[in-house]
Amino acid sequence: MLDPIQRKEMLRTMIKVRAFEEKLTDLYQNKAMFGSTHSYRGQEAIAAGVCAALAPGDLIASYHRGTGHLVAKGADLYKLLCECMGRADGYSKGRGGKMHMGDLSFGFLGNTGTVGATVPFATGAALAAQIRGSGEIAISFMGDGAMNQGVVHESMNMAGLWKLPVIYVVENNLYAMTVSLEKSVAVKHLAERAAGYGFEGKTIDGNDADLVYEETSKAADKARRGGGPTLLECLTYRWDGHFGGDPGTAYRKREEIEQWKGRDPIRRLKEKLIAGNELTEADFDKMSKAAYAELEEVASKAVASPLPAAKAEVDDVFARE
Amino acid sequence: MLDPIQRKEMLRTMIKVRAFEEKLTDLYQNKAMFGSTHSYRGQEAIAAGVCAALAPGDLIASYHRGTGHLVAKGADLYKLLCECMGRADGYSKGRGGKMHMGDLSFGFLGNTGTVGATVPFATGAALAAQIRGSGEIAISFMGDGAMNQGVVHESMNMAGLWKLPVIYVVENNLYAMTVSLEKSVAVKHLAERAAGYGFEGKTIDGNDADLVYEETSKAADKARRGGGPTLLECLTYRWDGHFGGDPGTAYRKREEIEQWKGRDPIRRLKEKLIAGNELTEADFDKMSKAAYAELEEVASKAVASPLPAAKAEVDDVFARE
Amino acid sequence: MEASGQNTKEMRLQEALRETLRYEMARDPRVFVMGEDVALFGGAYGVTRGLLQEFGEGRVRDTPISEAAIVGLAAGAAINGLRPVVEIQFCDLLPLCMDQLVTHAARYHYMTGGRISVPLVVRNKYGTRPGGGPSHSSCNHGAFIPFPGLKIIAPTTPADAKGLLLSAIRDPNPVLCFEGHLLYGVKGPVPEGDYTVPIGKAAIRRPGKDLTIVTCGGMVLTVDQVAQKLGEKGVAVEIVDLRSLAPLDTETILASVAKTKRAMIVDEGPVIGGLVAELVAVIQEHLFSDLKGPVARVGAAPIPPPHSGPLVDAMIPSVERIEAEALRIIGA
Amino acid sequence: MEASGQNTKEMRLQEALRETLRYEMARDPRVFVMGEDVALFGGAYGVTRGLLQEFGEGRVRDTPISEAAIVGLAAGAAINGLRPVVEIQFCDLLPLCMDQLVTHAARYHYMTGGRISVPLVVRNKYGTRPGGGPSHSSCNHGAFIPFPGLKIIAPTTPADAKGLLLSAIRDPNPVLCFEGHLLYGVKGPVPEGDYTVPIGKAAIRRPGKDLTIVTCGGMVLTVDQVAQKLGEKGVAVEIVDLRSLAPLDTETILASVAKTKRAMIVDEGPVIGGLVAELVAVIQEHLFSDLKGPVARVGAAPIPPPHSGPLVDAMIPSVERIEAEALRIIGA
Ligand SMILES: Cc1ncc(C[n+]2csc(CCOP(=O)(O)OP(=O)(O)O)c2C)c(N)n1
Ligand SMILES: Cc1ncc(C[n+]2csc(CCOP(=O)(O)OP(=O)(O)O)c2C)c(N)n1
Ligand SMILES: [Mg+2]
Ligand SMILES: [Mg+2]
Repeated sequence: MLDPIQRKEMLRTMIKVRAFEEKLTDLYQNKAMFGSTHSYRGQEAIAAGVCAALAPGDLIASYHRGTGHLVAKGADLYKLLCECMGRADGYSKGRGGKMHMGDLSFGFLGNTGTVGATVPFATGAALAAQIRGSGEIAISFMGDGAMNQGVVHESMNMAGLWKLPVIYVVENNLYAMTVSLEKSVAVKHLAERAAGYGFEGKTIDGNDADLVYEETSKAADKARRGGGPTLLECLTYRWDGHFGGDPGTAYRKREEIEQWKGRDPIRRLKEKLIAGNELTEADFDKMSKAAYAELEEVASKAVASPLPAAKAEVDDVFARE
Repeated sequence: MLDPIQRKEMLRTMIKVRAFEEKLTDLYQNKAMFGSTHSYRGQEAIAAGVCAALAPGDLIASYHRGTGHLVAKGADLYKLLCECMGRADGYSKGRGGKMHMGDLSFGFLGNTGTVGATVPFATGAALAAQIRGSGEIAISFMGDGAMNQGVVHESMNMAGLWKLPVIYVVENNLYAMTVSLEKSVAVKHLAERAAGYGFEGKTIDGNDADLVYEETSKAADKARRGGGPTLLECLTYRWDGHFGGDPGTAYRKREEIEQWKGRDPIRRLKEKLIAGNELTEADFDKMSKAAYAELEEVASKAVASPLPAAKAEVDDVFARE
Repeated sequence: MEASGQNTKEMRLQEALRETLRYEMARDPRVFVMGEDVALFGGAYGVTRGLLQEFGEGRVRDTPISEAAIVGLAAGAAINGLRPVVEIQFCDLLPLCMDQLVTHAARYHYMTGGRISVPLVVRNKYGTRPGGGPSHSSCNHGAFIPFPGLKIIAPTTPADAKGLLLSAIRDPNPVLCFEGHLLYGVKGPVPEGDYTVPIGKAAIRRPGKDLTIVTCGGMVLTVDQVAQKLGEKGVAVEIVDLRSLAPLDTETILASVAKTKRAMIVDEGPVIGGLVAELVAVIQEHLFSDLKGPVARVGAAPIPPPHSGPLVDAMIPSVERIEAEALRIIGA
Repeated sequence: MEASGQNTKEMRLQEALRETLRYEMARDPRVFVMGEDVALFGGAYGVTRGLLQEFGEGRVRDTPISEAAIVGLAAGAAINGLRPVVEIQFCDLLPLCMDQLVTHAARYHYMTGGRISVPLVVRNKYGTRPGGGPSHSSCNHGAFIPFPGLKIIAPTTPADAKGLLLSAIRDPNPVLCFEGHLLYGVKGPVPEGDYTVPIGKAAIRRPGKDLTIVTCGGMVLTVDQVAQKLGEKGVAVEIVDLRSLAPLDTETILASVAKTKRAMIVDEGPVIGGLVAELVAVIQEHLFSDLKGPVARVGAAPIPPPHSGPLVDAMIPSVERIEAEALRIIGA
């Protein structure tokens, strides 16, 4: 269990994650971005809880709904926002956009827009750690939909076979784009598949940051001790549509959306902390204001930042080293 | 349970399957073929037991170790042997060889040399049966190694999701080429993976033809009644090397090979029938002689048959219909 | 065949595709549709909207995110007598189902000695544009032509979208259909009723005597702007819209170049290898001595498709770039 | 660099590859090997034989039959600092890992703004021959050149096998290495010690003034026979062995053709699209006015690789077919 100060940090992270998503949505609606967004609102407890359990040298791989993971892992908000906006100062110099980044300086293996495609990357990074004996572990974030991609199956099998230090964090928000879980799989809990790969799978409440932290810590210890991978299926829900332009109501009932908004992961942790006399409403408001203020500042800087030059960077395709 | 006459037929099929494999090995050793063989010896109970449980309109898809399935499903031995030898009279006119054939006239969806590649074909054939309501079921034969191919995972998930009338027959002969099962998967029984797709998986003795027949019949009834797929993991062993040139001893212990030869599926059924006074040694010898004699005759005809003309058949790449 | 006196209706390319699917599904019970988000939602680009309601869950299926199995199951269903039309959400995902498509479905007819054919249509979207980025906005339509057994179409107009898709569904072979992201919304007259455009026939979009520009898909519209500007400068450009990338209509292409004696290939995709190089090779092979100069090629810069607008603009052939290149080879 | 006064040892190409892996694994602890049957068995073609015993299970791994994950995990390990060399048993299986290779590994350096690179080598065997058949004997080496971010090598001699593979392992980018099925057993002198051949440099295998034949891999040996026969007829053929398919050494190719003024491309793979078409396009682009005739291309017939001997013979360029075509364009 985290101590009060750490839990407040975790809360702060969740607020920051949400503030970032809301700012992105803003920018999208104001046509200040290229392409769209994949809002992480509603799933904040997973990114925050998982990253709170990691050591500095640990690695994460992300996916299309990835901005939350990056914020939680400690990305530079300015570089991140610039990339989302296709600016020259972005992590990828505007080449990748929000779905295509990577920077090992803060343990970020990368994300891509192809569902499931970074799962083998995280698994392979764990393989490198094992071969080298360097001790880091890798987190592979993915959506529920990724569980039906062939390469994810192949990767998990190899991870179980070789007891690789990787944790598969499946953010099950009940939908893959517009297709509901019942229309994607016939198994009740995705975590059950782990048995077929010879490692443990657990289905947990993904909106409880404390629980996500606890389970990630256990899995991380196990991985570091050579116990192999763990699959954590975190039940959650995305508050918004699949992407910026999608109201998300053509394939989801309003009641369902409201119900899940009632399970707000931020409010949950906040109330627990307040109940334990570890936080006051005032503290919370301060945290919030600070987070949103920071985003405002970063955003105004990003909005004023330059676009990349209109040139085909053919010389940057190959690494020179 | 099959009646005595049917069980004798099943035995006859197994003998025929083995006779065919031995003839192929002959021809390979006498350099009478292009390419190599993948001997099915030791696994005969699976092909014979499964096919004995099928209705005429049912379909099978096979793989590289496929000649046994074809013989059991009722392929024309001359066309089959010609194809293995790259002759013009072969099922594929010599274009495919033993790993690349297909002929719906006897319910054979086809095989290819890419591990796992026909699993979606069998699954899709079952989808067609479901959409059309035409009542046939599809058998997807595969080796244990195929269970680690992405497309097999994806296919099984869709079959479970849609309750497709398909049976996955996994011939677990403990090795994928030279890699043993323990070096390929961390799960004890491959059948356990079926749970992750929402259907039943069973691990059975694949050298017991009666049992294979029984389990296939049950699974077939279930599939016809709309109960969806079943995975039958049939434990077995290949007596010979992976392919013609491989003694199969560089990665397998001699004792292990001998042990499994002791579990000869043909002798097992034979002895059960004799014990039940449904067969005599004399009957068996007659069956054997007849089968081997037939192969001799077919082989001499195939050996004398023409090779395809040396022309690039560019006009046959596209179907004209 | 071609729209001869048929009544036409004005509609978007996206609607033309939808109408074609409706038309053929109503006519032929063997046709069914499958893909991610195609049923309840009606497809990521709305092409399959309404089909679920009209034809039911049996023939209009949402799938898990499993591209290889989507194509593989469709091939299996085709082998067993149906006529699947599957949607792959964008061409960047084709490598995920490439084995099923090029090694199995496309080779099946030949490799079974002609005993089995695989009537299968794989629809997909392509096109590099701002905001797409490295995994969502490729142009790999030209990369599939080396693989035998695959037919490839890329309609430009709503009418061709209908005619080519209808031909594709009725074709006994696997057909890969590339739909331009920016073309879905383009309107045009579409012949009603049973209208097919033969696969393997290109179209002359604009006649001209001075220079042949061979292109396809959305680039046809860009090239048309170039042709207009050049026309004003007294240069008559003939535009060949390929419509089919495999098989290629070399007859029409060569006839045009034999006349103009100058050829330029323009494509959204990379110029290296693939379609563009093939067109250059075919033309110089047959018309070397007639050509007044080398066959020019203008295409995407050899980089992954970037996210940011300015980078995309620099990657994809613009009216200006194409015009400049055209003037250069004309020697004007 | 090139073998200058280095001691050489006679060995098979297969051994040269093995020695290179041993050499670099001993020198660089980041290098490891992974693939189907590569450890205990030493590889389907014996290339990795003995590595397990010498370097242990950690760095020499047998894998399940999971091509996509083999390449994907290798890419992940490369991102995290290692230097994986994976074996894909034959090129027909590359479509199974194509997404990981071309959409992700190859684009990663560019798409991460240069922050991450993916030093990865994917070895694989190619070649159409009797008995291989439609899923086991393709020649798709030419089909990968349209994809940016991927380097591609195809050694012909044992010395090049060593020099190119060593360069590939040390290259910070993904490199696809095509090994000719029929070349594994071919012997030749191999420089000892630290010997690299730069990726992107072709080799002149035989000087000549009358005709340039550009080819690669096993076809170099076939073309050499043709050159000998033509030599006796007084036609001096210059043979350019590409060695690297991406990037292409256009400099060497163009210099040769500028001299001979006649060019012919010969390849085991399909002539349509891909490598062959690209070579034709590049040459006519730069040397149109110097050329005495169109660039000729001789390659595999556009059919799936068949199983039976006579069908294979008819598909793949033979000495006779290449010679006849050469004489035709020479006008002799
Ligand atoms: C391999 C692949 N197929 C299809 C798509 C199109 N697509 C983008 S996101 C998405 C749904 C992903 O669902 P899930 O994995 O549950 O993640 P979520 O969006 O719910 O967070 C789809 C189908 C894609 N990007 N990649
Ligand atoms: C996708 C793929 N990868 C690798 C190969 C090379 N290969 C041919 S058979 C084989 C082993 C197959 O093992 P299994 O599936 O258990 O079938 P078995 O040979 O044991 O009957 C391998 C690796 C292949 N043909 N296809
Ligand atoms: Mg989801
Ligand atoms: Mg096996």
